[in-house]
Amino acid sequence: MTLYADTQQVAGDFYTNNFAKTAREGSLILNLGPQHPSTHGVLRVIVEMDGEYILRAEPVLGYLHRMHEKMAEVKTAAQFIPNMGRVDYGHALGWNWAFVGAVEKMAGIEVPERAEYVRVITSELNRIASHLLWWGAYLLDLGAFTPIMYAFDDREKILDILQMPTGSRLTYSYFRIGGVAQDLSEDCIKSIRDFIPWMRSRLPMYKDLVSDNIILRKRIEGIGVIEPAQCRAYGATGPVCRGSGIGYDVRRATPYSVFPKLDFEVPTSDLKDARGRYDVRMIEIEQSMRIIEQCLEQMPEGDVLVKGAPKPSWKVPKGEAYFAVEGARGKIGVYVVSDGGKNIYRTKLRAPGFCNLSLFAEVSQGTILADAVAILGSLDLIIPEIDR
Amino acid sequence: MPAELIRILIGLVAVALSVGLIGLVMVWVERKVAGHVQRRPGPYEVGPYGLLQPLADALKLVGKQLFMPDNADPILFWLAPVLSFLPVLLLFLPLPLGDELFALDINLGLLLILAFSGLAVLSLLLGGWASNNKYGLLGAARAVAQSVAYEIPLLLSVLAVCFVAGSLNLATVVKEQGTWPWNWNIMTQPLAFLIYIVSALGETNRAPFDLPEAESELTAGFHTEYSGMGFGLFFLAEYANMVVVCSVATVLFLGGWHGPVLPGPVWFVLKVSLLMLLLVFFRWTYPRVRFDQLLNINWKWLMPLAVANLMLTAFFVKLAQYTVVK
Amino acid sequence: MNAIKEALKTVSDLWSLMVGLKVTGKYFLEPQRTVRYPWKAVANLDTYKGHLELVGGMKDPFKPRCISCGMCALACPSNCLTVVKKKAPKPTPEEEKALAEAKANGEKVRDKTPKDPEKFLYDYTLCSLCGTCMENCPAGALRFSKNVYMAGYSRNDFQFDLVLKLRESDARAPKAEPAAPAAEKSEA
Amino acid sequence: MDALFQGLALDYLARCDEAKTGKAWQVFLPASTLVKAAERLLAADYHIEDILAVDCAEGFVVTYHFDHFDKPGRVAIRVLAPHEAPVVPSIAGLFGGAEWHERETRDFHGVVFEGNPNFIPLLIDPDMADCFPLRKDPKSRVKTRDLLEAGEVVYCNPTFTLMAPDAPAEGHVSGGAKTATA
Repeated sequence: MTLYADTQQVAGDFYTNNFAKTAREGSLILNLGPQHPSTHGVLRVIVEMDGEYILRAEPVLGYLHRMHEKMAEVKTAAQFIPNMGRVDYGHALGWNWAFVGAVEKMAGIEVPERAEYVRVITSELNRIASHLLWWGAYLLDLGAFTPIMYAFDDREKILDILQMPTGSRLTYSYFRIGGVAQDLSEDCIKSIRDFIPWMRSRLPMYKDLVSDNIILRKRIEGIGVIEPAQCRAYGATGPVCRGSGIGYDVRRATPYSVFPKLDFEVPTSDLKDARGRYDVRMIEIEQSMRIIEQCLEQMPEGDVLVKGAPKPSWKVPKGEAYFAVEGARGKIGVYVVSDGGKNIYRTKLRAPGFCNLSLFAEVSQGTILADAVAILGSLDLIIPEIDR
Repeated sequence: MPAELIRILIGLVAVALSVGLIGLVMVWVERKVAGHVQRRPGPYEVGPYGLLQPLADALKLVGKQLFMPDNADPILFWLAPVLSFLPVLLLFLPLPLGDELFALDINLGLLLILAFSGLAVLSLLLGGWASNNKYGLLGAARAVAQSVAYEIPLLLSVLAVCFVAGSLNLATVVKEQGTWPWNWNIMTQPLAFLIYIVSALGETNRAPFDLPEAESELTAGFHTEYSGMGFGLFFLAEYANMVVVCSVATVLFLGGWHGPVLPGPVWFVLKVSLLMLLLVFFRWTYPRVRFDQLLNINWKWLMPLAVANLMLTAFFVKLAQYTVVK
Repeated sequence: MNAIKEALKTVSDLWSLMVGLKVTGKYFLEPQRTVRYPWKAVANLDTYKGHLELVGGMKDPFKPRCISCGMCALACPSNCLTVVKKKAPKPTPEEEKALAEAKANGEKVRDKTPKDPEKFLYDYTLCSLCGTCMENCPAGALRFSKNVYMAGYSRNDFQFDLVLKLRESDARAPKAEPAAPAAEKSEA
Repeated sequence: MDALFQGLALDYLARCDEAKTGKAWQVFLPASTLVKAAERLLAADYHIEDILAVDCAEGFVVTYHFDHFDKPGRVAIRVLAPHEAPVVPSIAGLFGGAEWHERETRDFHGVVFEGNPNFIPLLIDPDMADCFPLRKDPKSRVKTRDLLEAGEVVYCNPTFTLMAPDAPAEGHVSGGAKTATA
């Protein structure tokens, strides 16, 4: 049996060998993933364990790397939009927006106001869907099988709503440079209006079944404490940094679109642990619903795509731009530089999950395996986004 | 003597058959309940209400290739699932289903059950160890620590009932209780019942205490490398163990076959089923506890409570004796 | 005092477990939310976006509206479209004569080449259903079908000619019930 | 910003139009100053956003984006790494998150970050770790000054010609008095 690090001479690939070099005697090197129930896809974490305790952990990425940034070099700006839906299947519209917004910023395109509202509504709905997906999957990580079904029941309603304007259910490519592809139909707006009270009525059940449950509380309270300084050093954003008491939300910090006109709270938690992140996400669901309600009230009539929106032969104006939006997992940033050609010279995608995951190695040190899984889940990872 | 032997043999055959049947039915119940809790139908294609689904699954498992990983210990690897299943058969023998319906009338019935159920952990250890898998090893280590720990409060809570009944013979314990719920031991020993149920969850590795096979941490724990009938036997043993645990709870706390109107065995099966349903509901409601918490619950709560309960019971039993004598 | 508080807290903590059971118990008794798929169809298929299809013309609904301009193929991010233009029919001698005459007179000749495409090859395996082709089509000749039940045994089943497909829909139209079997049983 | 970098050897410091480019400041540094600048940013509670490289005609422009949680205003720190020997010091010791961003930049462009504690491929398969997908063909590389927004120059080192307009030797200097060229 090649269980122990000191006898482990040959077995293992590049990463394991790189990892095992400094391993101490008698510890157990364990590969969590790339196929493992708690890694949500193809994340792989190499851990060195002493019994149930984790001495050291190192995530290994790249199993889902698709080199989106290269694809951006060979496609025109408009052609790259479908890629953005595939970066993060959880909050695809956030990525849509980040890229489209960056190009609009660089080219100085003004988006019609109705389109801005449509963008806010759809991407906030998408955020709720993403949080619900996280909630269900996280509870699955913690060993509760039923919540994910309830969460999917509600998420399904959002997917149905978003299917009306976008036509897809997961990997949306709905935003266009200068607006959105289609207006929200009357039916769609009506079902959004119906959805919000329904979702509100469901939240107490979530609380009863899960949030207040003593087993869950004991599982997530006090584990994975992330200090604000760590958030800064690792660039952690979104619910991860808000769960550590930093009230940073791109929608508030550097407002874009119609967010300055909307009234919503940025929830924070001073607990700094997995519980803090859990609470923040649960409150964010409510806040997103508030935002949607206001948008439905305020939304003006008008076009949803700017006149003279880019044609296939459109040349991207010279310049550079960095545009960040608040995704479900944190700050989604897209940096574009154009030399004036059809294709963008360099596109950089800043994935929030990537930065959040880089915290994991430090946070998981010294925890027990079950906690490591709970911490990993509390970071809300979507692997395609991290690997890009 | 031969009559006794024949009785045991018939009992064994009946048990072997019924354990298989119970396993299949329980799989169906578990999946159906899980389905309805999660607001989906559960199995419904194979047979009426999907009743034949477990049978189809079992056939599939039987038909699968017996696969063993490289470098696994072949003898121990295959011994483990068999070892997990066989003792379960014995556990059913001393259980009294009705007034006269039992395979083995033995003074030490309870002791027999407790002793053989202790064997189950050995099979988990062997399975986890022999499969040459790190997850399996961790799962096996967890299984041992958990079983050893939870056996103690289980024993202590059971012992309290035996003090009251003054016998380890399960039939006697049942006879001590009456027809109506207020005549059952659960009324005199509610704490012992609670402790018993919680420890039983720990003993049978049921959620929320299913740490040896916690899939989000250890993929499948001790049975990670098992497929086909190797896995099937572990699976069957788990459900059979559940039945035993619930039956013992029925016998000790819920008045066994006692009950108004209906015949004894019906009441017995009804009570066992209700308890099983409760365990199934636990599984589909709660998150899994963490390993250190699991042991904390045991050593910090269940153990002291069980000991205190036992002392109190002993005290009252003695007191009752004195008062009766005088 | 603290001990009592602790004890009360423990009790309320344990009560949360009962609350959880109450929730699952309640839903256990409530009707299911899933659809028994092959026997019933889901309700949201009308907004589904399936593979591309050509829109028929005003006069002849089975002749594509497409004008073979190739904008869709140019705009497509994944190169899944190939438009093959029709060749001009070989002119008859009289026509040729008339053409030469017209040319000699300096008249503008109407191009006889049919606008609609010979073939409109579409590779569904590559398509990401983004809709860029539709948006860039000047003739409004493309749309998403509502064909949910697209399945095949080989990759080639997903590479097809949309012109042919449109024509086939003509042949199938009189039969009137080409829809999926699931839709029929959807009542009950 | 110029107060923050007081006393550091900068090459170029410009204020940018945040509404148009999304960043407030743009700073070019010689590689030797990078770690010191990162130290200052860390002390001023900035957080790291990302690290990227742009393959320009003069070399790889390695850009570090920093932002502030409380006082938003993106700072782009830029270091030029020549094509022949693209070596930049690592700031992973200061900003833990930089380790992965640096490894990613290595994967894509082949920029070497000296001092990164675990400098192995991150996203690209180790077997093909030397293919550097985002390196451009030399013919299609564009000059830095044609690509990047110049911004409103606060300080420019006279020897720094990267961002100077094509007509050479203009060396527009302003505010240079504040920042000593150590």
